[in-house]
Amino acid sequence: MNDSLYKYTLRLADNGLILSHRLAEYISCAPFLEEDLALTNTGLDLLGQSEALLKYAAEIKGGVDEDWLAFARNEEDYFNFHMVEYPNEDYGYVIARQFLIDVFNYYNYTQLVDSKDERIAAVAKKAIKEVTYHLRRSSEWIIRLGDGTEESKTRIQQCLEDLWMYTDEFFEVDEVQEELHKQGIASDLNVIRKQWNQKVAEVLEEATLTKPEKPKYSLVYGKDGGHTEYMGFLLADMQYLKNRYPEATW
Amino acid sequence: MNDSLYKYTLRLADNGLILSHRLAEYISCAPFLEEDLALTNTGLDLLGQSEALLKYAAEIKGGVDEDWLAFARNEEDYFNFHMVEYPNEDYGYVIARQFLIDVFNYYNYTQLVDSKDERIAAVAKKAIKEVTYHLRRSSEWIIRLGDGTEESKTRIQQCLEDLWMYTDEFFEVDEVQEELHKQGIASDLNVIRKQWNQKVAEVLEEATLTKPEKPKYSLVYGKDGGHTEYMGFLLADMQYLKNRYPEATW
Amino acid sequence: MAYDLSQEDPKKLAEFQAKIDAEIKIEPKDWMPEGYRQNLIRQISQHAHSEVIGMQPEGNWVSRAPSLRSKKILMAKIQDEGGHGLYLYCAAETLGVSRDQYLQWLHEGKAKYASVFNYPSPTWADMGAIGWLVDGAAIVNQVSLQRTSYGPYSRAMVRICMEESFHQRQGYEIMDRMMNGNEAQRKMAQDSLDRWWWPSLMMFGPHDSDSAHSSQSMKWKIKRESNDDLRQQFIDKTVPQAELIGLKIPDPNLKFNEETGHYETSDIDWDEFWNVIKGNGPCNKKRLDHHKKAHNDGAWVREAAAAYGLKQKNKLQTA
Amino acid sequence: MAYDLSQEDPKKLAEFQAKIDAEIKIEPKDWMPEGYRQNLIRQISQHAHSEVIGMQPEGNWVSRAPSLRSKKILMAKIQDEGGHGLYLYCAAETLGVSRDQYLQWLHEGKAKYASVFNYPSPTWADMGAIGWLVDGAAIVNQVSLQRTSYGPYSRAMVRICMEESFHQRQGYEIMDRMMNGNEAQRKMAQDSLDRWWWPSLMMFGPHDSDSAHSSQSMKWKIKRESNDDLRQQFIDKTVPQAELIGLKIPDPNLKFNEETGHYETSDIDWDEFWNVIKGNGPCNKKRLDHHKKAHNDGAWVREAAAAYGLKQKNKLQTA
Repeated sequence: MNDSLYKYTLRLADNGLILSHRLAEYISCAPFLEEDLALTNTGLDLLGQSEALLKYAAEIKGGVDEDWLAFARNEEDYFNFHMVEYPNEDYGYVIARQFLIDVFNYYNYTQLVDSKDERIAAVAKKAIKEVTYHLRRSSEWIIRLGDGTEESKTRIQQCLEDLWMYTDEFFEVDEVQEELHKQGIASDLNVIRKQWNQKVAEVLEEATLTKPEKPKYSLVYGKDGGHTEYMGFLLADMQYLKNRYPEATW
Repeated sequence: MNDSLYKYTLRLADNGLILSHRLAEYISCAPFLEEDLALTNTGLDLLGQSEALLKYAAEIKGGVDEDWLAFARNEEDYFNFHMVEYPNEDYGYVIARQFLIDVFNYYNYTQLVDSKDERIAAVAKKAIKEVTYHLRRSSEWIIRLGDGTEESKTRIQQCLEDLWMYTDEFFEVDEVQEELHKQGIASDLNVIRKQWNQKVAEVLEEATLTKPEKPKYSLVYGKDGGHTEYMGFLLADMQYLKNRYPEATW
Repeated sequence: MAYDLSQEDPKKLAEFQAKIDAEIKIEPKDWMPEGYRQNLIRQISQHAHSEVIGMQPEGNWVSRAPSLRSKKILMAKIQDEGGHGLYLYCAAETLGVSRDQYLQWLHEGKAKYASVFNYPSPTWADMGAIGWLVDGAAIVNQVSLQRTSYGPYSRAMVRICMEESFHQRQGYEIMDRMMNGNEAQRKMAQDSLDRWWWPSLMMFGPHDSDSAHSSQSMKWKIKRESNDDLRQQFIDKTVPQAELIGLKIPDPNLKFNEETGHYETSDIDWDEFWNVIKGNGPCNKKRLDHHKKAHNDGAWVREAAAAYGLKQKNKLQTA
Repeated sequence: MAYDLSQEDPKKLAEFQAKIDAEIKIEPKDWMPEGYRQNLIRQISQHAHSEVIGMQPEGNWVSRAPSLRSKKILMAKIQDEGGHGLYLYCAAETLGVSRDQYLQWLHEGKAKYASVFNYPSPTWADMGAIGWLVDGAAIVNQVSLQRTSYGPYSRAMVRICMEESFHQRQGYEIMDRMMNGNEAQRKMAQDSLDRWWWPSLMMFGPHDSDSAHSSQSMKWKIKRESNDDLRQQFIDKTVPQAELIGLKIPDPNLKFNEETGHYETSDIDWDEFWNVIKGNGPCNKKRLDHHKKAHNDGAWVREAAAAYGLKQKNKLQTA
């Protein structure tokens, strides 16, 4: 098995899988109906991207299917960013989390459209349209909340401050990333870091918000299977039926 | 197997099992350290009572042990009150839930001390000391909050209003209860209802709180395996390791 | 609350009734008796609230959906229901009442939603039962409402019916798969049918004889078929579907009447029916509290959007 | 921050040092140099905060404890730690600072807690590793502190040590059972040791050479043994325990030195050590936010208890 390609594909897949799970949990909780539908839509897009990538990872690994990967792995075998594990404390966290990820997804898929790996490139080609829309939507909301009322400015600023420490992981380059980048399969995270910083700065400026500084915060990131304490409880729900009836199909 | 005795024993056991679980979840969240320890103590008492009753139920059923009963049953095979499933929304709900249950436990165990079933009587003899203390403690808190500040009065009144609908189930008499009561094994819920109403009225009066009226609210109660939607998520956590590693011992 | 028609201008009333009898749709701008407007305000807003509150019992399982496919289908289904809610709120607003006002009435307990959603969804099989039975009953109702006399409501029904039948098939498919699964899945599916069968029959409302609104709204063709007829259609369609996949309808008196060609069932437990309608079902409080909490927690977001919108408008005007 | 002893009255300082050298306990009422008081204020409050914050990583698994027995043991253990926190807050208050003030310093980031609790507890095996290693390291430290010169702190240590050893045995038992369990349990136990080994060595603090407080507090016998000695004691005790149940210490350079009779290890990753101390560990923010939230959410309860207490007192006086 190509371990690096397997892990890299799961890193992309698990971000979509876990973030779409958080968005699914938020169904019927949004500030108004139209936004509830829009967030569910984003969740469906991410789940679709994730399913395609999980299918590919299952083929690379062999002997398992995408449902096994989605619902049966041990916690340390999931490779999503810590950011997507953060709970839906309130709408400010949901949209700030979304925005910080959307900016990354946009630049990451923009590069992956040209990935030497056709399967990843194919997913990127479909995803780029979706994440472009996601980015426009969440940027608009950051601007509305930043430049809306005193209360919304204070709250969204605090959400960005609280989530900022999770952004460092987006750009961590390790041997897996490097190896696959050299082969033209993976994206160049250093380029993306600059683009990301620039885009975020633009939006925050228009939103009249200040850009938090970025403490390096964790020793083991989700990309290497070291998760936050939120993950275990998320998996307890997500894996419940698979754990309880391992052989059943639904 | 004596179905009625099995079900009646589980009704007593599961109230302790699920309420102690909610108290365990509240560890490190109480308003101050002494109260955190006191609530954990209550949880330990209830878990101890539950374990003894689960052991007995396992013997009645045969072929299983108390851990299987605690961690492996289907949701509809748990027979606890809906009241104990209510989440720890804040301290007001935790202590109001505790008070309404403590009053019931006190009068219920007072009768069960004389149960014709020695195992149940033995549990009651041990439990009566514990639940007497629980009742004194939670009554004092209802009085402190009722007659404390304007804010605490309003909040604890609302908690009692919200939880009141769950009290009806305490006194529901069905064939199981009737059959075992006739055999001198189970308690007389009609007597307990009067004692409960009287004690609750006393405490609420001293707390300068008003007694909510009591809508009959559910069609299928926990006592018959029909649970609130909180139960599934509670079991997803509680059963996680048992579901994932069914054969493992810990 | 029947409106006193005698107050209405008899000439206009006659013209209005003529249009109804001639199957001409009544549009928002047209004249209508106050009773007609109030009847629709109550019915369309209740329908809209039902679609939105109906997102909760299914949202209860979306985080525990057992496969990627079933998770996608359930998320898309709940999203559709929210979309139906939007169509219906728009239709309801054409009667001169704002969505905020409708939501306020809901929160004050002055407006209702379909009381079938006051039952809990404790197992995954309920995602099957809700799709197959609850959406199934809703479809029978909504197909009939496609011919309702009020234009916006009728058009909303046409759009909703297209998506709704899709949901029913998905629900039935979950039950079918479970009945072909292991012992635990079959038991879970049958248990779910046992819990949802009677509540879905109750969705059609009381017998016509004791339905407060029925006769007047039949006269105004808001309602095109009686509660009992619609219920019978649903029963006749659904019983064979259950038997096809090995599910047993929880009614010992259920039998097929050769002459009438209809299934006969025991009567509904009307005590339970009125008890849940009055607010004493298992989840009445939870559903409404959840909706209120989401609405109240979101106030700061709505206010910000409004404030931002105003700033942009002012900028445009002064630019 | 070393206090300028030259400001102190030399005669009193000499008497004070003589008592220390003669192993006579210093009591709250006794004279003490300001540096001694401040040193203890920092150390005892940090110790108290650590016991309370330490409830969180274990509280993380109490709702997923896999057996009735392990759930009871874990609940009782966390309760003990809370009780230790109480002893220590009382000892710390004898230095003239209230618990509220200590909590405020914690919330403002002016006071610390043991940074080992800034590591996450992602698996049940961590309940074993935390009991066996983290409590194990704490015991080595606290046994030594039983002979600390400040009376209240020493007495608190004696009580805590009795309960703490019990916790270590429970933690080791969890690891032992898992190493005798299935493949997944063995892997989970080894993975947990791999994550907690170095953080537990870090609990003893920096090498004495670069420990800001060490020398002065040794002179005042607040601290009776050096960081490195205590660490060595812990290593020598713990390595054989690991090997006994088939666990492998995650240190390729670990070897037993026959002459010295001590195990030698690789050096600690001091970058990680200072990084986590500075606040950049995985759970620094989560632990503190959790503690602040519980404290702030409980304000209304504390205020009510105080208000009620006042009313009762007034009633007594006027009665």
